[in-house]
Formats: sequence, C-alpha cells, structure tokens
Amino acid sequence: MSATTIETSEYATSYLTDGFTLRSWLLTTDHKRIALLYLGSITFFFFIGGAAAALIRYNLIVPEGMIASAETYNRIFTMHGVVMVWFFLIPAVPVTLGNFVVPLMLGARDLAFPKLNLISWYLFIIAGMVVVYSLFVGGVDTGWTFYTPLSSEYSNGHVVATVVAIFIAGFSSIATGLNFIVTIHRLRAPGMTWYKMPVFLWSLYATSVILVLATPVLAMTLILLGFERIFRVGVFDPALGGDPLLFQHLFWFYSHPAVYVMILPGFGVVSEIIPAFSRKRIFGYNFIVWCSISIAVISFLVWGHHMFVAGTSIYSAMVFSILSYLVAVPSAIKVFNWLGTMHKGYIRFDAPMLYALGFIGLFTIGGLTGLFVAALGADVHLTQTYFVVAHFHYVMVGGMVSAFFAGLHYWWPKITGRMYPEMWGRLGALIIFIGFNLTFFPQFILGYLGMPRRYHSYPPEFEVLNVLSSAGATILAVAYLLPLAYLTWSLLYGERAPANPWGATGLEWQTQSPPLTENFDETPIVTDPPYNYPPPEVVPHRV
Amino acid sequence: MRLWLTQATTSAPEVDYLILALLLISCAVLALVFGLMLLYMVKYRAGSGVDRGALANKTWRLETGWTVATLVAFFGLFVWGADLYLRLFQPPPDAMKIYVIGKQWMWKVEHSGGQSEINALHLPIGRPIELVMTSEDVIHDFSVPAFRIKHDVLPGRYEMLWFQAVTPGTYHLFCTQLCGTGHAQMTGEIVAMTAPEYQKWLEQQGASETLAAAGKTLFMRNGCSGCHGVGGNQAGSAVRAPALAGLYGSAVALADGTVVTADDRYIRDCILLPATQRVAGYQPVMPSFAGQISEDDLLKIIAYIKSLATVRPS
Amino acid sequence: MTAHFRNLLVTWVLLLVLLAAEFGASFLPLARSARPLILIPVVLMVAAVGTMFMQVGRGPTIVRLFAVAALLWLSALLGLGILDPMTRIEYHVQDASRK
Amino acid sequence: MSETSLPHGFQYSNAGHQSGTAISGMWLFLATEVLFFGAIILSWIYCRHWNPAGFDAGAQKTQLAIGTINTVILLTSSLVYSAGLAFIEAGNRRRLIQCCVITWALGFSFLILKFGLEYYKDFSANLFPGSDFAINGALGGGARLFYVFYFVSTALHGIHMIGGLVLVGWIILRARRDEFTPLYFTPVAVVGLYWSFVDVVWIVLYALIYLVGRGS
Repeated sequence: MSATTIETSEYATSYLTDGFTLRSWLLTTDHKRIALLYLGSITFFFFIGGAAAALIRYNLIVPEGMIASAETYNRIFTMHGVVMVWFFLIPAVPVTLGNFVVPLMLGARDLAFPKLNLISWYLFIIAGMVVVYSLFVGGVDTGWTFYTPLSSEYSNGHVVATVVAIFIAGFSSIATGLNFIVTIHRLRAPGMTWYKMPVFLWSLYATSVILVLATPVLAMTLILLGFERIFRVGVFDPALGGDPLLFQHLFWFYSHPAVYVMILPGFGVVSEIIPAFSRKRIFGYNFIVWCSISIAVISFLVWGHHMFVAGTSIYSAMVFSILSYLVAVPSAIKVFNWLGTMHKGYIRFDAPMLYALGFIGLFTIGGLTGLFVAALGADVHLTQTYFVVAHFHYVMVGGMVSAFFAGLHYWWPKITGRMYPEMWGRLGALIIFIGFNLTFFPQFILGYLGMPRRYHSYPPEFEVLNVLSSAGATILAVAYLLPLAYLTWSLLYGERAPANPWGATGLEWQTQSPPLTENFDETPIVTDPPYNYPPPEVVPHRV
Repeated sequence: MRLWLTQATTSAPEVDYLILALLLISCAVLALVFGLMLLYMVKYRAGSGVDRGALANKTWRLETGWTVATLVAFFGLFVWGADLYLRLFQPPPDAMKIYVIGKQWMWKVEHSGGQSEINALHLPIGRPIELVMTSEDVIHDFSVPAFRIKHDVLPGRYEMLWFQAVTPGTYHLFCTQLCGTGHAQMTGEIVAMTAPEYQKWLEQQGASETLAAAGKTLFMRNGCSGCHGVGGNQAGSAVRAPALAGLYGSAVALADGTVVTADDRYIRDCILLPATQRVAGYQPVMPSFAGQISEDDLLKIIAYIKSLATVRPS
Repeated sequence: MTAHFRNLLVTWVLLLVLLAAEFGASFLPLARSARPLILIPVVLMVAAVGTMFMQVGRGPTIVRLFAVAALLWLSALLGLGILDPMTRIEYHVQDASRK
Repeated sequence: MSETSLPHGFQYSNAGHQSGTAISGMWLFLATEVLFFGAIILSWIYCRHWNPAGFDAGAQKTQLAIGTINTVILLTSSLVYSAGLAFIEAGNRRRLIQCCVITWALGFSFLILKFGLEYYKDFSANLFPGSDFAINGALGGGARLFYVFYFVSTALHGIHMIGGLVLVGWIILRARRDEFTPLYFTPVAVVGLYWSFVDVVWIVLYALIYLVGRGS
C-alpha cells in the first residue's frame, strides 16, 4: 500500500459536488450521473441473477435435484436467463462505462441527446420493476427463449408480464444505441478523425449499431407473442396454420446479435487496457477497428445456427453454418492483435490488466468452443446440452463480466476520484479466474457426455462433475462479492486519484478526476494518433 | 464417473472424429495463445531490461497471413460438418420405419407390427432405422447421446431421424427441448438388440394386431368405408369418393391444378383438412376429422391405407 | 423555390401513377406464386417518397448511411428469413414402401 | 440573428451542428422503425407461404375502395407537408400553418375512414379472428392468419398515425407562436421525416393487404 499521505485533492468541485439534492440526481441530464444511476441499477440486477444462478447450482448437487419441484427449478433458471440477459449483460458496459467515458473520450461536453439518455434510464427502471413484479408473483417456466407453443399456449407462468418488461427494456437499449451513434458521428473534438478515435469508441459504435437495428425486431416478436398468448391468433400455432419456427427465426434474429452486443464492449475495454499497461501502441489499429464493424454486420446473418436441429431446412442450415464460421474470424484477429500489442511491451500487472488477461484466456476458450457448435455434424450431438451452456458462459461470464470488471477498475479513479486498493483488486481477478474455470470447465465434459440443459434432475453418472461445478460456483460467488466490498470501501477511504493514475493516453485522462460537469474547461484539440505511448525511461508507476 | 460415451451407431465414430479434430485445433490455438501470453508476461514485464528493438509497424502482412490460414481451416471444418449433417438427415430408402409421438412428458413408440411402448424403444442392430416423429402439444426433442443424434419434434409436422445401431445395449433417451414441468422426467430407454433377440421380443409382445389391421377397424368405425368402400375400392358406396386402393405413393392431381405424391403427410392432411387437398373431379363433401382422431389412431389409419397400396391387382 | 414546388408536384403525380399501376396489376390473373411481382411499384413509390419528400439527399452524409443501413438490414432479415421455408423439404416417404 | 448566435445546446458548436444532428437522429430512429415493421412483413411471408389459398381468400374480403382512398389521402398529406416545409424555408409562416392544418385534416380523415368505416365493416362481417370468424373450413386457417396480420399491422400503423397527428399539431402550435424562421425550422423538418415515413409504411402495407391477394 502506498504511503497513506492523504493529498487533499485540489479538485474540490466536480460533477459529484454539483448538487446534492435527490432531484439533482433523479432529473440529471449529465451523462456521468446517469452512468452512476445505471451502475447502481445493473449491480442490483446482477445480484438477483447471481442469486438465481446460485440456486441452480445448489439444485444440481444431487441427481434427483435439491429443490423439490421441477416447476420451481424451471422458473429459477428462466429468471436467471431473463434478468442476466436483458437487465445485466446487454446494458452493462455501454450504459455504465460507455455513458461515462464516451463524451470524455470524444472531448465533448455531453451526449447528443441528454434528455433521451435520462428517458433511457427511466425506461430501464420501469422495465426492471415490471420484471421484478412478474418474478415475485410467480415468474415464468419457459426459459429465456420463450419458444412457442410452450410459451403461448401450455405455460401457466406470467409470460405476458415478462414480455412487457423486456419490451420496455428494449426501448431503453434503442435510446442508448441511438444516442451513442449520433454522438460519435457528430460530437468529436476538432482534430479527432475516425482513425484517431480510441478503439473503445469504435466497439461501442458497433455495439450501438446492433442495439439500434436488432432490438426493434425483438419488439415486434414480443408483440406477436403477446397477441398469440392472449388472443390465440395462430401465428405460431401449427393447428391454425402458423409456424412455431417463425417465432424462433424472429427471436434469434435479435438474440444472436444481442450476444455480440454483450461481447463487443468487452473487446473495446480490453483494447484500451492492454496498450495502457503494455506502454505500447496497439498492434494493427485498422484491423481491430474494422473487425468490430464487420462483427456488427455479419452477426446479423448467422442466427440460424441456433436452430440446426429445430426442423429448419438442411440447406438453410448449411448457409448459416458457413456464415457462422465467417463471423468467428474477426474475433480471432482481435485476440492475435492483443497478443501483438503485448509483444515487446513494458507490461505492468495492475488489477485491470489481470482482468484483461483473464478475459483473453477465457474468451479464447469460449470462442473456440463456438467452432464446435458451428460445425453442423458436431452441433447435432452437442446442442441443447451443457456443452452449449459452458460455451456461452465462457464467452459471457468469462469474457464480458471480466471485461466489465477490468473497465470498472481501469476507470474507477476517473469516475469516483478515488483509487481502489490494488492488492485486493489483483486478488479478486485471480479468484474469479480460478472459480470460473472450476465452475464451467466440467460442463464441457458433461455436455459431451450428453447431459441435457435445463434439467431439474439428471442420471447419477453425471453427479461428480456437477458437484465439481457447484463447488466452483461458490468460489465464483465469493469472487463477485469481493469487488463490491473493496470498491465501496474505496469510495470513503480510498486514496485520492490523480488526473492520470495509469499514465494512459486518451482525452478522458487529460481532465481532472472526477471531472467537472462540463468535462473540459475548453474543448481539447486532438493532434497525435491514439495510444501514442513513448517507451518509458522512467515508469510513472505508483510505487 | 466415466469420461467416454459409447459409440452405438455407424455415424457415432464420424461425429466423434469431427469433435476430436475440433478439440485438437482448439488445444493448438489455446497453447499458442496462453503460451504467447505467458511468454510476453515474463519476458516483457515492466522491470525486465531485455532489448525491445525496433517495433514492426507494417503489420498487415502478418495479419492477412493468419486471417487466410484461419479462413482455410474454418472452411475445411464447415465442409466436414456439412457433409456429415447431410448424411445424418437423409435416410437410406430401405430403412425400417418406427413411429414416435411426443406428448407432454412421455414418449409413445409405435412399431409397424402394431407393438407400442411408452418411454422405451426396442430396435434391432445392423439395419438402418428411421424414426418418423410428431408431437401432440409443444416442441419436444428426441435425443440419444450414445447415437450422437437428436432432432426437434414439432406439433403438426412429421420430423425424421435415422441411424443404424451397431452395439447392443441400453442407452439413455432424453427430451432436450424445454417442454414444461415434466421436461426432466421425459426420458426413456433405447434397447438395441441383435436381430434374433428383436424377433423374439416382437413375438412375446403379444399378438396384438398389426398397425394396418388396427387401422382397418378404425377405418370402419369412423365411417370412412361408407364413402370409400370396404376395401377402399369404392365397392357398394353411394357417394362418389376417390378410390384408396393403390393410392399410397402415387401421384394425385388436385383440384387447384397442382400434382402431389400421396405420402404420409398428404393422407394426414386429407383426413384433417380435406378441402385443402381436394382431388380433381370430386366434390368437397368429405368432413374434417380434425380433433376427433388422435395421433396414434391416425397412424394406424395411414398404415391401413398404405397396406391397400400393395393389394392392387398388378 | 418554385422549382422545388414543381418537383414536389411531379413526384406526387408519379406516385399516383404508380398507385394506379399496381392497383391495375392486382386484377391480372397471375399465378399465386407470381403475385408478389405486384410489389415492384411499391419499391419505386418508397424510393420516390424517400428522395423527394424526405429529401434523403440533404443533411449530413450519415443520413444516407442510415437509410442504406436500414434497407440492407431489412433485406438481410427478409432474405435469410425466406431461405428456410422456401427450401424446407416437407417430409415425404420415399416410394420404397410400395415395393 | 446570424447563424452562430442562434441558441443551441451547450454540447453543440453551433445551431447548424445541432439541427444536422437532430435530423440524423430522426433518420436513425426511422431505421429502427423499418426493422420493427420488417418483422411483421416476415411473418406475412411465412403465413402466406404455408397457406396461400386461405391467406388470399381472406385478402379478397378487404375493403379495396377504402384502402385505395386512404393511400391517396396519405400521399397527398405527405406532399402538402413537404410544401409546408418548403414554405417555411422561404420564410412564409402563414403558408406553413395552412399546409400543416391540411395535413392534419387529411391524417385525421385517414383515421376516420380506417378505424371508423373500415374496421366497423370488418367487425360487422365478423372478420376479426375471434371465435365466430366468418371464413371457416379449410381456408379458415389461412384467412384467420391474414386477418391477424391485417389487424396487428393496421393497428400499429394507426398508433404511429396518431403519434404523427400529435406531432403535426405541436408544429402548428409552435408555428402560431412564431417560433420558426428561415434559419430555425428543425422541428418542422424532423416531424416531416416522421410523417413521410408513416406514409411509406402505409404504401407497403396497402400493397400487402389489399393487392397481393386480390387476383382471381
């Protein structure tokens, strides 16, 4: 721990001290305050989803299921899916770190439409309240995928209430995406051309393109599902001439790009942290940047790989398989470029860097197992089993959540003006890596052996691997509570943060931390290219 | 705890080779990524004085190199997977048909000899077997991990699945598409037996009449014979209705000008939605039996009409 | 400014002509699968309203970028979406059973 | 007032910057609406593909006359509003208000024809896909699906029309308070984009509902 000389920060005034009334927070249009409001809300939902995950792993300790009724188990994993996907993973980085950092990185005073930004938060909160209501009055037992005719006719859960909640949350995503795209296009600081922008902005731009163009299709799908469930109209009901596969097509047209909404901001955060802690320009800036854009485009063409055994035509399955392999190439390029950045760098192992390195490792495993389920022949055996569960948890939890924590630690000094405790941060990163692998690696083996997903009870020969996985889950739970503890601690007792604790490039580090309400005294002029790290003679590294 | 799944069908080893190849490629790439990462973490850590030398700024040669390599590898994997997929879902013509009906939380199996089973499927090894599957309510999924095969079972449609069992034994059957409360109980046993054992099992299943015979009684009871005649050849029927003898598999000209082959789906649609399949030159007088005939009775009637096809005096 | 008004009027007349064209085309005895050909005038009308009334040509370049993106994504949704039902083989039993 | 001294949001460098951003923002919102209605068009394709006969049977029972008149009304309203926009750019505020009032009247008459007359006729011929649906038997399934598509899409389009009427009304109020000048008319342009887009949606829906199933 550094010498505890409490330098009184000369930045007494900042956006945090610009009004203490509840009204100044709840009616703020300052992108930084809205980012903090969002940070609180998604942390709340992260722990609801996390509690459901704990119950799932608790249930699977014994083959016949610890929780008595399968009905309850179905509702628990549906809650885990719905809350985690729409109320944590999709908003996480864009609305918290993105909202805070995008105007700062652009050298702008605020987003293009500040009032729309506040509306987006209120839509998120209303949606959150409706989903919490629907969970507490009984929840849904259809899984977060809501396949018809189970969700439209045979389920006795609160499908319509949950569908309304997701419908409203969708508009919150569209508002955020629209705000980011227009801001990145129109509010760049003078001198900041597209190739002088940090990669984080490019990946948030790609994420917003997906948010804005995919979510409307989900909105219409949910309207049709609501009609089908209330009026039994037959759009998805084969007895009346409808086609249940139409629902799956419309659902996955949104939901596959949505998983890229979850991972692309993670790419952006890691592309900021690796150069900063390797003191070296990013390797292949143009390739990484255009990889993000190509992921945003191709991700709309691959949704059919979720339906290889669903009864769609085998020829359309082949088209979707080749396109799914195509979308994997940009992610592979990004991983090699991060490694290229570390090559011949001056690597420091602060907490954000450890989370980012964990991200690269776990995301690579997740990405590679994606190749298993993109190959048609292998997918017939592996789909709908724990192999797929492990695949998407490696990408979403191993990738996205690690990147979210990396970004949170990286920009924590800028957001709160306080430094987090370094040793605790590194410890947290290590425990997450260990706990995560112990939880989800056994599930690959379970998946190959054929254990189906969403099963309340399972044959006894899968028990040992499930117990191993549940043990890992307890470590993971501790690993997630740790940052909550020491980051909250740092709010009060953390060391005051200087303007640029990591010596990183980027406009957000050229203003005070925490920044003023209008971010910059006068709009900065951008001259040199991004990540212009001179090889450090003296390393401005805190002792 | 065993880490290896028996390969019980002819296609199982092929799926396993593909998964093994994917595993090897993944391990190679992982070794490269983790290796490079650890190497750089040690060699280029902040304190190490190792010479960094000139930084390569022309990166696109390296980038296009590994991108092309990845594309070629991926295309190879795609072709391998697609070829296997096509073979998995195109049955040989001489496959033995077994009918499977998924119902909320149980599997009903109908053998063409009339034997029916609940949550169990006895089948002979050594010959291709084709499962013709449908569901009576929600979407289920007939999945046998040991056979490396699964397929969703949709209501209102026939879905098909084929395999050729190799090693006798008892294997798990799972429903792998969430279908409500009893989804986890909707499991069963697939018993693969040698041909003689299978014959013995068929006999001791009791002389319950074959599907076709059961279909004949249903054909009478539901009044089909009233119009289509007792043997389906219009004998002694007051109303003019298409002859059913020799119908199965033949081409039928419909009233709206299209020509369809009379297969399972066509006959099923005629029974449930007769007006949509009106035969050219006949009045649409046939009533719809939708909702009156259950799925397994429907299979019996279709089996009976299929048996009329061979009775034709060729 | 009168040139602009003249353009607006010409566009309006063009739209009515296209409307009449597709209205008439709908009475032709086309085969059921060929009926979507009636939608060609629709594409022209949408283009006319887009360029003349909504003036997609004016304003910053990203306006045209968003318009093209919307059409591209729509064609991806409809194009790949049609692929499945068009090529889905209704399961039919080979005529082996008649042997 | 010169361009630079016009009031503009504190995060914009000048008014032109802000108005260009507002127009781009609206175009992006219209892109989301294109995808929103795209999903209902995909369901039209699926439902028609699986039961073409029934689907077209249902389409033949629609009120072609009212639909065609409504299309002409909307095309005209889009013309009149664009003229209004051109007038305010030339500084003629009075003409803008007149054009907006005509547009509002045309839009309102569309809704009256649509929900007042046509829906009334459909309900009285019990074409609403409820229990006593008019067409049953074999074509029933397809016809019922057509009317599901018909009611869902026209209802959603109607809601967008009502939104459009509110916006045009808001423009009329602001124009009467003399807020628009040849240098500042961004809201008029933005509402014009929305109005013409709702007209585009109706052009597509009109063909899918009334024309494709019309043949013999």
